[in-house]
Amino acid sequence: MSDPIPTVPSAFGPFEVTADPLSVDQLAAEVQTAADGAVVTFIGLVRDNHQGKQVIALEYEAYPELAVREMRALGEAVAAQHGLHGIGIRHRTGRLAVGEVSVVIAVAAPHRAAAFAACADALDRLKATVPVWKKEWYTDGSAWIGQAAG
Amino acid sequence: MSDPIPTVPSAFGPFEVTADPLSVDQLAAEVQTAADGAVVTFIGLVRDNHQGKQVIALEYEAYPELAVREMRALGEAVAAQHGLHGIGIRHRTGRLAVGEVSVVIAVAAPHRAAAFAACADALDRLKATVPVWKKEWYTDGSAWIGQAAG
Amino acid sequence: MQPAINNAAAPAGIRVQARLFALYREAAGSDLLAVQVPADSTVRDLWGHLRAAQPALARADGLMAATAFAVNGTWARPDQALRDGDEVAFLPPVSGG
Amino acid sequence: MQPAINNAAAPAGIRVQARLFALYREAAGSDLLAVQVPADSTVRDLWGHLRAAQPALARADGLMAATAFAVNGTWARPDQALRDGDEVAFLPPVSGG
Repeated sequence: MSDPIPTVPSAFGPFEVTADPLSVDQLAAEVQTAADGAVVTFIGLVRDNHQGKQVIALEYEAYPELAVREMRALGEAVAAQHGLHGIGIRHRTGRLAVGEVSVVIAVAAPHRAAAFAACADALDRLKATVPVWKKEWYTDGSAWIGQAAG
Repeated sequence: MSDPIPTVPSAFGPFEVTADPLSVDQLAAEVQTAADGAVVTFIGLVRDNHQGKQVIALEYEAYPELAVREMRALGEAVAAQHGLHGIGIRHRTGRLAVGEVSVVIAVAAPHRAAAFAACADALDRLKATVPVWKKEWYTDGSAWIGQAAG
Repeated sequence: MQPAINNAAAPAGIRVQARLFALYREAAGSDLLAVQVPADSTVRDLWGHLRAAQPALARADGLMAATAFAVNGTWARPDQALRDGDEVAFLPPVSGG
Repeated sequence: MQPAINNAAAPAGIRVQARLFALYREAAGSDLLAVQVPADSTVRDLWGHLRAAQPALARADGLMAATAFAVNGTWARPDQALRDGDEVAFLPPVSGG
């Protein structure tokens, strides 16, 4: 696909898939409003191990059009459920080294309890429904991660 | 006090009081380790209203030596309780406009559930015990916020 | 042998595009396949067709607990009927975050 | 009238420093007061002394549900005995975050 990565305008905040490095400060600033006293963010990192194997990199691939649509749908559902003004999600794609940021979710709310609950809720939904896949790279090979058949 | 704002070295991360603007990206990077897959952050913001009154600015004052010691003590207690490697807190002081960041808490963990729980826990403790005070500035005056007597 | 793939000359069919991701993309060696199928085909029919034509794709599918489908960027059920020009995506279980 | 404050000449006492924050600092008009008190004074005694010397501070204290104390940067109970050179902090209920 040579099309640019799509973005979907939303009144709540950005929902994007991008190959560029992610900034938490930037996303937080994009979702906050003057009535918000709290932003809670989740930052996904590439960690150096999984199920006992050493991991040297993660490769993320997305179905960008549908991923953006799903992120927006779940973000707006979470915002409505928790009565929020601002939520945004950016997911990175490509090969990322250990320690790099793969995804950022930022949720703004007048008070902290709603921000924490909504951010955790959005992350659970993202992991369940958004069409993004990761491949783990080891010292001796690689494997796509996903729910294995029973 | 003309002494520089004190900092206390900790194996878990920075615990600081500062008059400088806060960066979430920087604090997250300081607390994460290669074994962590998640960082959850809380970002405190100056919001434009409180108890029905319009707020135009917040002024934060700290007892810096004790605030740093308390932040470190609560951070290390939370880290131990949740089995974490990294946690850090920076609290800003001085007069902040609506939308500015007053405090950032960053918690790193191998998995997301511990990171969310620990971050919320750290924030609750911070609000209960760390000697920092805020004064609300309105269009027609100001007031220090605290638990009123009686 | 993949007789129905990239065969624009076959009569009485519809032309669709199959998009493949992650494990499926690598198994097929491509992220986009132009396919001609009978006019009454469903999403499930197309998936069966692709797996029959590409044994590596069938093996990859067998590793997954469930494959999800999308047509023209919207989630679709396996019994959805295909129309000429549809873009049909085959999605292994997601693992983002 | 604040006879015991900044009175280095008084005999048979100890010299301590009182640190005041937020509402208390503004009420006293200073964040640091040098005070001489009797040698057997406690934190509570010093706080009573300061409030008696500065009515605005007593009024501010009356607005607060509880005042906390620290001596030399460590939390202290009101009955802690003071020693010469101590720095004693008087803290309104916290409101950070």
